[in-house]
Amino acid sequence: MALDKNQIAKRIAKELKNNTYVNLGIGIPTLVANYIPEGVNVEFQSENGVLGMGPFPFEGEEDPDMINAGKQTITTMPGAALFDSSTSFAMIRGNHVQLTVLGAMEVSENGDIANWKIPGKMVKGMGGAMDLVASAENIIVAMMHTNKEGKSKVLKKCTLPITGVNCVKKIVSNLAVMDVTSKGLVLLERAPGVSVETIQKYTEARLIINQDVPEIQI
Amino acid sequence: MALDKNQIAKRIAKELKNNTYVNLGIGIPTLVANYIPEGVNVEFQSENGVLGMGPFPFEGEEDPDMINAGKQTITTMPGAALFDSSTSFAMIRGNHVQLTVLGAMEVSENGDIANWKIPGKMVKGMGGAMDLVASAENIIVAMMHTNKEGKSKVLKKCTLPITGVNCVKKIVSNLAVMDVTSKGLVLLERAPGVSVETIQKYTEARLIINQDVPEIQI
Amino acid sequence: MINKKVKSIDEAIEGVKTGMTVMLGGFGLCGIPENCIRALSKTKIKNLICISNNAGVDDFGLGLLLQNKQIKKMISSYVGENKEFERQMLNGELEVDLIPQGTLAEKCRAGGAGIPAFFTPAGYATEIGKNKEVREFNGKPHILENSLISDFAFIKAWKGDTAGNLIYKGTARNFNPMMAMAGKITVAEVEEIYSVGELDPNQIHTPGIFVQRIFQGEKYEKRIEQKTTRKKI
Amino acid sequence: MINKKVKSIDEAIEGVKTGMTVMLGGFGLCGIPENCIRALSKTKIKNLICISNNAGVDDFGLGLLLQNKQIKKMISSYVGENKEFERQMLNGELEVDLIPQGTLAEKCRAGGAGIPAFFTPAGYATEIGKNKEVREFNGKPHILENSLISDFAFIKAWKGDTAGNLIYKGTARNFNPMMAMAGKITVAEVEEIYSVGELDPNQIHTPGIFVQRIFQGEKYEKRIEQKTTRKKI
Repeated sequence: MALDKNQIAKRIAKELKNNTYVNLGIGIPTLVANYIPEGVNVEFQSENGVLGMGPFPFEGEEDPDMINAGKQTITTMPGAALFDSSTSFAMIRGNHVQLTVLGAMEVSENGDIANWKIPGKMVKGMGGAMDLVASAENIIVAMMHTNKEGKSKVLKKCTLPITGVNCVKKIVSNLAVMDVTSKGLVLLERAPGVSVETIQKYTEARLIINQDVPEIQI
Repeated sequence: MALDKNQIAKRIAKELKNNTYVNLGIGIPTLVANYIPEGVNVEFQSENGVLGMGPFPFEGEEDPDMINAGKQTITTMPGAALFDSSTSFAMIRGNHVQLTVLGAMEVSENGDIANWKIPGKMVKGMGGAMDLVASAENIIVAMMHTNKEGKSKVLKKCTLPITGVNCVKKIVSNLAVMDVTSKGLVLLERAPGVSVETIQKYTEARLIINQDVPEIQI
Repeated sequence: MINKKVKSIDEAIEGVKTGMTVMLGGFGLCGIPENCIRALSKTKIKNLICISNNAGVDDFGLGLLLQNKQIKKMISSYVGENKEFERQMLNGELEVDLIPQGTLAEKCRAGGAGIPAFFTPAGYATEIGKNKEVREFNGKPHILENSLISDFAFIKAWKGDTAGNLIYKGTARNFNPMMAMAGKITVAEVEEIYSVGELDPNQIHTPGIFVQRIFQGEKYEKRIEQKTTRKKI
Repeated sequence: MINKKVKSIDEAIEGVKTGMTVMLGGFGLCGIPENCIRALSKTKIKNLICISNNAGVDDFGLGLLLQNKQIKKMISSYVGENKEFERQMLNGELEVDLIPQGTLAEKCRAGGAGIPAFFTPAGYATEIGKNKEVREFNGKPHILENSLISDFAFIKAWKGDTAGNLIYKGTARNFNPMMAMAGKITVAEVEEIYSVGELDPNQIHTPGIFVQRIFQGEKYEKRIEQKTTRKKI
């Protein structure tokens, strides 16, 4: 059974390391904040200028001057800090944020990512994605394994205009967990009940299988 | 009669324009703050991180956390702002400070300035001088016309290692006021009782005399 | 202190001319100079090149200038929450220059700080890096980006004093401080204006030297784009 | 929140090794990390490359490390208020790299911000510009400067919380914020330490992400270099 979006987020949450700073992109990545493992202390950075983001505000307590990069109203945790956009990207570009979780339209087996533009369609822009993927030391992509037409989004080579090259370290999809290595994509885990063969069928890129592939534990 | 240091400062103070930001160097330039003409509103920037510098503190009220670039204890005026060194030099490099007054060891007729290093002697460093001279739109040099051996410090070409090129706009010395123009040094004013010939005698650079040269009014 | 306070919104936007390049602070609709945008939308000024992280929504923020076709070109990192924007862009009526958000922020800061160009890894090997100089530092390729300045910068702060010192609130700070630095004429609108000496010099976000005009704005709407809440338990 | 508070000064300087590059905040003796310098002076660590705007005086600040001959090289903008410094330099025992103050500040900020190099006009056509790339922007020549990072950055703030957020006081801010950004390990000593939630998030000068260790310093001497006063009338 393929994972749903919350399960993808939950699996990614297991990658959170204690005492680290994390930037979560829009969509599935945002959900990761709901599944922080017990005893793991992480601080969320949002590129519009906040460190120590907390949960959404209670109904009626929204502050229009307090939003995240997805333009959602937020709160801050005790010990938070607010700053301008250049300082925010100094944190990102300067490698002070330890983990970035992003959505993607396509990922290639060498870790290229495409998530900002579909030729022929209205282009909304890259926002902070290009800065994030160009600098982050650890990037996990959260995505559906295939697009709406059932075609693989995990490719030998990206077909869409790319956001960054050789940057993705791990992919967590509804079907599998994969590591991007210098040799290619290593299949680490598979969704419960989904066979290695099925995953390879929906994956255009070649999957390296080093050992028995366990099911994802959620 | 040659001007003394305070008179040089007083003459330079006449160059202060209303509603401008000014950076004063160490030595004679610092004295300029004592002679701000009535009705002229200027705000002093010090490159270690303060805008709106005020007078020295009263005896016993010195704050070790409040100094100027000369490491002297200072006060701030109402409306002052404090900031870090990179912001401070953003103001300087980004041309937000309208006037810089500096001391010099040598100035050349094309506006080069040397004020940081004497070969063979202990070199203390350029501090912020190179940033100031490289960026300031209006630089006035306050200096003695000659060195201790009586030799001209206003030269055809600097002999000492330079701090910056083509940057000085005006020189106010104990003997004269000179403008640096594309054609060379124009003698504008002379110290009371000092003749044009005497000034030229103590000036290695060629002085352009466009008209009758009035005495400096202090 | 130099008094930067202007008497009216007309005085605040005086000198803005057709064809000029203007920066506008804000992220989405958060921290945008509402009063200045409203005032500009009432003028005949056209063909503006607008540098702003986003382009507003149809009936608010920069959307107001788009509706009037006052904008010739947008320089942004993320746009198109806005139907009129989309229409004008697809019709070729509006030019759009997309820049990675961190690069955009740094371009403004650099412009204001007298740094004409800098190297950044963002955009390397993408469309953004096309025709830009590439250089490796520590084994990693970077591209050379030029800085940005503008004829006018319109920014929004929370508190300000008549000397132009500014304090922002929350995430409404965003691009405002860098754009304040990069405007040849920077116009700051604030929610609360104070006399000099009322703000703590130690807590100023934007020193007054970067601000040429300041005024207290009216009727801040502060629209929320994505109202997200949780239930009280 | 991530707790950065260390239990002792030993823990604060743990890992500093002979030959490392360390940044030290401060301008003259204003805003220097007194406790860290004192602690380093009691170790056997040698051959340090110190990046600091100044080099202290004979018996205070970096002078303490100079006296012990712990410094191999100084990277500064202004030095030599210090006899031992002069002696070591003239004897060739101490290397000195002089950098324009604004360039030094920007090099640290750039290093911390992941900008490997930038153009500045400062130092063009001087000794500082020798062997550096020159390029014209807007008709004005600029030189290319590389950024700086360090193994450790020792900085001093006024207030801090256990998450590493810092607030500086007066002109004691100076180089501290940029060096905080540029240290692989940044150690902040503060006069007053608070629990998380006690400092206003809107008024933080250095966000905690840039700080790896924090502690409350002892016995701040805060020596004044040039006591200048006026008489009460």
